[in-house]
Amino acid sequence: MSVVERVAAEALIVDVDGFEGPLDVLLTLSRTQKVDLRKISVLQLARQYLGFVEKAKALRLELAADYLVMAAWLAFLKSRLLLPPDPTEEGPSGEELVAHLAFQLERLQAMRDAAARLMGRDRLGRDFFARGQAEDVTRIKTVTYTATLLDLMQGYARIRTRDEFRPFVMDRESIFTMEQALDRMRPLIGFAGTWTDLTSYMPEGWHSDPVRRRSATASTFAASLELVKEGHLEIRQTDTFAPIQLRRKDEGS
Amino acid sequence: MTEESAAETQSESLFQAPPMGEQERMVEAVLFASAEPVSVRDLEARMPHGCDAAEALVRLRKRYDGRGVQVLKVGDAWAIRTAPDLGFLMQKETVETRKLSRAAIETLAIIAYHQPVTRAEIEEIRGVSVSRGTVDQLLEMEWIRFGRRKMTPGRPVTFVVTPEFLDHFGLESARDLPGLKELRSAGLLENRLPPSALPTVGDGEDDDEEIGAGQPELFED
Amino acid sequence: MTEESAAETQSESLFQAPPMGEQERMVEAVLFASAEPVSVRDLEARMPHGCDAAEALVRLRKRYDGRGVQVLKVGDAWAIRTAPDLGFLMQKETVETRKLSRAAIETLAIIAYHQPVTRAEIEEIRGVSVSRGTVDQLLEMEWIRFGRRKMTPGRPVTFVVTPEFLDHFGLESARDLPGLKELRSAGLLENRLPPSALPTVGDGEDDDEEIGAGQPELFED
Repeated sequence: MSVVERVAAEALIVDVDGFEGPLDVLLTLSRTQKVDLRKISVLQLARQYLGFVEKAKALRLELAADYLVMAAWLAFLKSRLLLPPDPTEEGPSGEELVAHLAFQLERLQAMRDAAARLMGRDRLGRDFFARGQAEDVTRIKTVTYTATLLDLMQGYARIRTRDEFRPFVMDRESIFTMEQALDRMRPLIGFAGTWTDLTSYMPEGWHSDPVRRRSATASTFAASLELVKEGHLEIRQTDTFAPIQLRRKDEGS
Repeated sequence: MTEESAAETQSESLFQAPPMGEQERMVEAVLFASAEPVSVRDLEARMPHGCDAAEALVRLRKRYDGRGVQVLKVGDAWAIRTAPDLGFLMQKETVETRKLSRAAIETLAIIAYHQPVTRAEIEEIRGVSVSRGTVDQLLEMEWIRFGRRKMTPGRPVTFVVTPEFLDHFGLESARDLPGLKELRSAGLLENRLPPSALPTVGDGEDDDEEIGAGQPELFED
Repeated sequence: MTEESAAETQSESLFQAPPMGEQERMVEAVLFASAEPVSVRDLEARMPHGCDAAEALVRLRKRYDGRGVQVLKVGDAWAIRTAPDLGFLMQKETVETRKLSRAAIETLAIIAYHQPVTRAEIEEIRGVSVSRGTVDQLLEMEWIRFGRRKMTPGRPVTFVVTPEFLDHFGLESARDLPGLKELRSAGLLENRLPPSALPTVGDGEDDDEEIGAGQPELFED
């Protein structure tokens, strides 16, 4: 290792935290060769890098695993390049590996240059500016209501025949009201000394059909809240979607 | 003296104000980017030394004459604003059609069938009170209007349906509304009898029928 | 036939679009009023029926050529922005952008020039793993977003730059990135696979860098 190289390697080590991985170190080292990246001596670069790793070890600096993997690989590449090719060996040739490493370095350098050009562009909010006093689009929503003659007649029929007839459009057989739930629960809650699942208060025959089950669950829950509000009941749920449990609230407690 | 005046000229040219065209560009950019109107003084504080913001404003204002935006004086300051005739572009109108609520339909039906009818009468027929919002909505839609006051104690106002109502429902007059018998024969009413007694909840599968009867009020608005 | 065409002409004249000068004013007003770029489609949705916003934009852009504000194309949309040479007047409006780390800047450039690009490809180019914080920061700034998954094993997600990115850097499209053509012709934007013996990122112990494989789906659009 030449003096220049050693000085360079030491400078690198001081700044080892500032590197963005082994490729970054290689790119920095390659600059000491002062040649076009395509003409770089990979052999020399491998030596420089290994020197850098050695030096770091000597200084007891911890290098991340990535750096050591790269060192091992460069050592392998170095031996590949120095020894005459073994025709029986499989895999890419030393030249192919060198070409790809050179490509990687050149590409990384190109991306860095591109990044610098990008960041150096005129930028919104720094060099050029958007409208300071934007005018919002005001949304005007007009709601028009509509009804048909049929709606009207059915409505009237519903009122006039409420005591006699049931208008056939009213399909409410799958609705369990909160009043019904309250009526059902009031006599039962006296027995709920321990925490009991809400679903056990649901009426018979309302479990299987999903529409009816939904209605009954909602009304039973609403009725429970009402009873809690009235101070007859305590309610709890241990977690989101966990079963809801009820317990009688002892008077005066 | 000569030396001094020479120095003055030099410093003047050094700090010479940009040409008026440039000053106009500057004022344009500042008025555009500023979050609030900018006064002439503030403009000149931002612009290079020696600028005449007032003059640049006059020119800029002329340039925007008749354009989609205008340079306007707001109090003591200046701003760029949308031309008044293009204000419609800053609005987005959406029309949403909703079905009239059940309470409104029932109220409307009672008015149509019983007009002129007072609020108390409507409430008596419906069996529930009529909310002010419902009546207001129907008034606003111009489907009902106030009729003559009843000659009864308190002289209550009455409601009647409007020509707009007849027009919407395709009726010649409110008398053309079908009667109960016709409704029944048209199949709008079912002759099913309501359950004789209020069933107890949880009797099992028979509790299907009882709900229609006293129910609707729950859904009142 | 004659009747039909007569009817057509009539309906055409009924819904005739305003003259181009008016359309230009409208586009001008809408673009001035908005801080964000506005798409041609949005412009036409706001303008009267039959308008040709694209044509009006071409004219408007020409009109503002060399002025203090400019009409810029940003992706599929258009915006008015102050001329960059007048930025010095806008100290008051300057927004302090968060300083980006070197890793973030490089990652951003790689995404812009290589898009759509996977995390593995970014790591291959930089020779180091991409930290989650870096990607999160760029996502949060809305300069990048998730693109389509690659049709390669594992169907990895990709990253692309956003219209906000283009707006911020004053680019009409990602094709206008500086030096893009040169980089492409130099083969530096190719996704050349490494010969099998080369070490790849992630061989090491970089544990905190590993991004939950299933995570990106969360952000899928």
